[in-house]
Amino acid sequence: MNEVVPKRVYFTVWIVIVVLSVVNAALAFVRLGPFNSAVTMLIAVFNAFLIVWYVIGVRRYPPLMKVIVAIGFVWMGLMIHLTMADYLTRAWSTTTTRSVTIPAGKAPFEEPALGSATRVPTAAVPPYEPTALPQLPGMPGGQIGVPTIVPTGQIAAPPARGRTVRIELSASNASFDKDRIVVPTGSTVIVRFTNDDPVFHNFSVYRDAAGQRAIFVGQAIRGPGAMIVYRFRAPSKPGVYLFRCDIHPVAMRGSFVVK
Amino acid sequence: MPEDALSTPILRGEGGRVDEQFETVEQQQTTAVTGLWVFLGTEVMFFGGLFLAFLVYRLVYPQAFIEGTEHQNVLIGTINTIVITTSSLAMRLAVRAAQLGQRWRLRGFLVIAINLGVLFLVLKGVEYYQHYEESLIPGHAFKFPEPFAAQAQMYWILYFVATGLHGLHLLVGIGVLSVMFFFAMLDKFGPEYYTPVEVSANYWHFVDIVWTFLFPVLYLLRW
Amino acid sequence: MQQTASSFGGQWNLLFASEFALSAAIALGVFGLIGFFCYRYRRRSPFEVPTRPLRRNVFMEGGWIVIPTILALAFFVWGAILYFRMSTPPRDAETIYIVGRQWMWKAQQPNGAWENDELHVPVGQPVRLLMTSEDVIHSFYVPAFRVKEDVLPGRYTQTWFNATTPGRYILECSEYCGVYHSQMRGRVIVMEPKAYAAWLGTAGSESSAAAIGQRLFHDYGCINCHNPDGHGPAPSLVGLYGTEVRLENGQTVTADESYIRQSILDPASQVVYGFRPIMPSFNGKISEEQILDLIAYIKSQKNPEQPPISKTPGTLPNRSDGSP
Amino acid sequence: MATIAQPVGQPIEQPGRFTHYLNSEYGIRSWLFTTDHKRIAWLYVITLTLAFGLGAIAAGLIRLALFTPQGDVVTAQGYDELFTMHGVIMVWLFLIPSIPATFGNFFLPIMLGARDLAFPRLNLLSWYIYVFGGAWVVAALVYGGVDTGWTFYTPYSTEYSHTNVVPTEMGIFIVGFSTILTALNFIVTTHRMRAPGLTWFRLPLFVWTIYATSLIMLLATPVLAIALLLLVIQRVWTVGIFDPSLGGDPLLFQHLFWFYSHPAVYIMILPAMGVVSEIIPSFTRRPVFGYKAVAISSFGLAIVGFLVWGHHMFTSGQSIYASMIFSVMSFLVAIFSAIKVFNWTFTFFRGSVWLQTPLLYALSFIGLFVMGGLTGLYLATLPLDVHLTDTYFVIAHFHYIMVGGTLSMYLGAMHYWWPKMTGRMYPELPAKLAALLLFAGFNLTFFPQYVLGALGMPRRYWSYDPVYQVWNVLSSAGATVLALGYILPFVYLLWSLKYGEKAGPNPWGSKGLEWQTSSPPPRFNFRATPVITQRPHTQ
Repeated sequence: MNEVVPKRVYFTVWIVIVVLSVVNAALAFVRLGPFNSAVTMLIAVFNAFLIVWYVIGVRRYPPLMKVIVAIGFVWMGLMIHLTMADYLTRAWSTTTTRSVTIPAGKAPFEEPALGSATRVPTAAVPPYEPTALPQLPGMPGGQIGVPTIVPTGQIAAPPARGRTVRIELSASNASFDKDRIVVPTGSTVIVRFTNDDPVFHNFSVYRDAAGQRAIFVGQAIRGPGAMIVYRFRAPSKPGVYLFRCDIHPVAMRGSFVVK
Repeated sequence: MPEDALSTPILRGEGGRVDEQFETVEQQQTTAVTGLWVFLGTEVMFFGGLFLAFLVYRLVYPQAFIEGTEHQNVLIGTINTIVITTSSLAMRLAVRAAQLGQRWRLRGFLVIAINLGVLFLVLKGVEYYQHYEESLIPGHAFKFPEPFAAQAQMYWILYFVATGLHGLHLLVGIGVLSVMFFFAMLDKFGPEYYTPVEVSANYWHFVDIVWTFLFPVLYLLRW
Repeated sequence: MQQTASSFGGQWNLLFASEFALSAAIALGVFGLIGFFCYRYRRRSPFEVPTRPLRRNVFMEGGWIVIPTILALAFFVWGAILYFRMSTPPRDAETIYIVGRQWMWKAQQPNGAWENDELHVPVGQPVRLLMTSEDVIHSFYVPAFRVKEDVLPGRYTQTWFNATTPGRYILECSEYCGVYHSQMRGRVIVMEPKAYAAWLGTAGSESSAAAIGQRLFHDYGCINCHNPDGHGPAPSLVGLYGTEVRLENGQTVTADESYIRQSILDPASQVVYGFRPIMPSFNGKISEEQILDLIAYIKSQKNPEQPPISKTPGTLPNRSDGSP
Repeated sequence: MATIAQPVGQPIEQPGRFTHYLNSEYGIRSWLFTTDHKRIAWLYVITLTLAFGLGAIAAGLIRLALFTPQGDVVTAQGYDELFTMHGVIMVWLFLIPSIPATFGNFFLPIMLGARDLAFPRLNLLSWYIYVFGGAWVVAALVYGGVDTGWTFYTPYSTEYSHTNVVPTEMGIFIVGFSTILTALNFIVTTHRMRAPGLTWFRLPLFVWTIYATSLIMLLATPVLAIALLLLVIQRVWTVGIFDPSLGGDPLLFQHLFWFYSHPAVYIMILPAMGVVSEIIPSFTRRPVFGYKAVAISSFGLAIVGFLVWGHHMFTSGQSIYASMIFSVMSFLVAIFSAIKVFNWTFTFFRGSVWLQTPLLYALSFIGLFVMGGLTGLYLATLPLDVHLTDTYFVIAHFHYIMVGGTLSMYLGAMHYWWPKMTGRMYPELPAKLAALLLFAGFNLTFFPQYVLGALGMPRRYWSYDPVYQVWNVLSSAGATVLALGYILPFVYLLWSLKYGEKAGPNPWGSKGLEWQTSSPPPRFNFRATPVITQRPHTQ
């Protein structure tokens, strides 16, 4: 470990690392498809390797010392690998079951799982068809085992067919600021829902007054000042439907009119 | 000290620079270098836990993390990468100077390394201030376009914890390097005794390596 | 061993018994050998120096590496197969929803009826449980069915079973969930399909006012703040009735019916000491009958410090909420 | 260990006063500022005894409370705080440092033929960090208490518990540094400070296990540190990292936590195995059968022990496929343990067995470890674990390993090395009685808990169904016997410090290197650096 290394080794490594870092930063703005992350991380690993191998001079270490140097990195790899084995296979668990969405006509949870923070109304799930099965609150994609917080969708989802209507809705003092919402048939409804109460509220639409057959069940949020965007497809059949907060179904309800 | 002369180690070479538990100066030197590497193994796992957390949430919230990344100042990040790499180079040249007994070069390179470390922290501070201006500090004041606010906050927490811990390591490194500089001014180091400089250099390189990973992970994963 | 009352109970017992036999054989073998050696080769004189050391024997050392490996892998495969079946519900399973909260179990039957700390299931019908939690991690555990799965907030987990014997079985929470973790017990009632159908028919019609009140307590979201553990943003109402309440303005009032009613309709007038006035007014949103039901429910909420534990083995404390 | 071929230098007899590490200096300063690994080991013995006492009192109260099905000795909150206190103190303040920090500290350098550890000042610093962090933890647990259990599962520990979670975690975080620095010291010492001729495959088995243990401490503790740090940040800053209501995943915390806490079990058991591997050769006059297999299996346990943490999470909502990977790895652990047990057994074959107290402890270790280890198989088997996890079966299982294994061998090592550490013999008869009491009391206490678990009594229950009462009463009664078994050694060991018979350098007639120096050893362990030519304990 004591030998004096020529300066040019250090300077070469320095130039390579600086150039690669700049290239790496530039690459972040160039779309390479799925390779972006891989290239970025490969460059990082390569730079780190250069530092360890040439600058610190591990290449001149005796074999046992090389093992000591490597061991932390190897262990980190094991930890990440096995933990990922859990996360990446969770969604497989239900492949043999029929589905986890509720059959039509059956009530969903009357009390949605509280405390879920998905502010994303799961646009990766195909837009709701009028006959589509309702979703369990907080269960994007209806997968068991995947945390509800998975935002499978982006707000920039492909535009749905038909018209889009935007509705502002807010809740305070355990009541909605609207008791009637009118939308065209089959339109895509985007509800910006603000909750000003320090308790949980959500927004759901049902076919029947008893709140048994859901059209859409939204994620509950807790305020004050919390906001969430819901997005769903209105029924294609005109009629008067029910909207309500599932947590306060008696106090907070109104008619959802489809024309 | 026991009066039993035989149980007192004989001080060999270098005017008694070998500690009582060692036999030779080589043993003492390799022990110090090994000790640091073993310690760095611990550090790797420490940051490893953080990387794991980041990776998991990156996987769970891809879109929010990308949007979070887009608020990063890649220019400052890149400059900082160059700064810390250069600092690393200066520190290694300082070790080389110590090996060759070039006293003034040793001092000079130490000063460069320390100042570049400080520059890194200053630039990081500028970034933090920008985040503050943009209300990106997690907590009640956190503001982020919906619908990804809650998830992007996760990105920002991990960002601040990771860069904060890295900054803390850098701060410790600056302290260690300053002590080295102090000893270098006292001419403590020479071709036969430079282990402390080498050990601090290795630590300094490790801080650089952590940044080598933090930079792409926090700034560049945009797709 | 605990009784078995589910379809995979038998196989579970077989696996357990096999491992027990194996481990007992290993343990007794090792103990016997060591005991024998200790006696046979005991030191007879302090200067004794043993001779004839045991030669290194590749077959012996290899044997106790290879044979345990094979046995272990065999048990792993056996276990994994059974586990896979225990984790994947069959297609014809009936789904029942389970919600865990501090410190009670709620179950929703296919017809929408909720029950508390009880779960009625028909015999011979695979039942799939889709579970979530409202607060912390719980674990749904029925020892007699060999079923256990954690119930997590923010996501769904599932498990399933097929009960084979009618009866009442202990349901427990086995993941530590707070102060009254040990009170989070209930029972699973396995019924003949006919009896179950009849029970389902009546399950919707709740009789007592307290039961309706409890339903309202959930429906209006009171429970979200008036958490029974007392740690919510609002005071716990457990054991409230009849006690002296200290208010934010320094007064002290007795928590009687009219106090409860006024608190529901005009909450800001009587804020309990140490709490913020965050409760929304329910004036005009709730009928008088409903207020009465709520009061009946609050009156029925006894202090859980002394849980009514029945003395008969195998049964569980009755909750006084009159749930179906 | 092996033999000192030709002691370079002088014989043990010295003219004039017999100096050793205990009488070379006097006064409180000579202890508090010592860099002598042997004195630091004693500092650890004292603080560990205090920690053990506290943890044991909590355990006693828990058993008392479980005498009856209704919780009537303590309140539910009090009970939760008691088992948290018991777990936190026993795991972090007693079991993790137990054998490594005391006997490892004392004997690792001696067994390597070194003068001291590689970083003696760092060693002292580790102790100070331990005391500081430990006092912090105890203060947090006693004043106010914590009710999350030692596992700190989120979101209970982040949002729902209103107790001293943050101070306790900070304290554990600090204690973690002590563990890491001790481990670092041991690893570097083993690499760099070995005596001439002491190759890797001539190392005593105790050194092998301490090395493997240090490796685990070094690589696992930082992960716990970051997990606790994130938890503290989350609680103080009220942001979500593991909290589902703020977008976090509580299972990630469990992954990070068990990545440390499962290997932690090997931190506890491996050194105990090392002590057994020293005691058996000493009292049978035979080197351990299959030395290489036993040495390598320590490493196997350390490495595979890292890959099995998910078996704590079979019912937690983890992917069932990940569970299968963790299950098969867990079975592999059993094989490494089996190798050790079988090799120990055949060490007795044609030996010269001298049934002194240390060997009694070693035998009781094998008995309890076999029972604890074999029940581990049940918990590795996926469907069995579904029923047994989080019940008293698990409690019994890990107490058999941690108490039956580690604690037994802590006491075993104490008796075995007492003559070397103090220069005096302990009284043999009460010692044998204590060993038997401990074995009987232990089984009486914890065997009923296997039954309870199989019946389905969940852990951490303050009140329980009356069907479980019989077994709980048996267990509580056994705990009384167990307590006697702990108090007795405490009394007679203290007594022997003053009145014990003087021990020669090698009262057991052992071949171990530590027995080749005087008792107590001199300040720098050997009069002259030993040269090693053989494997440990070979004739």
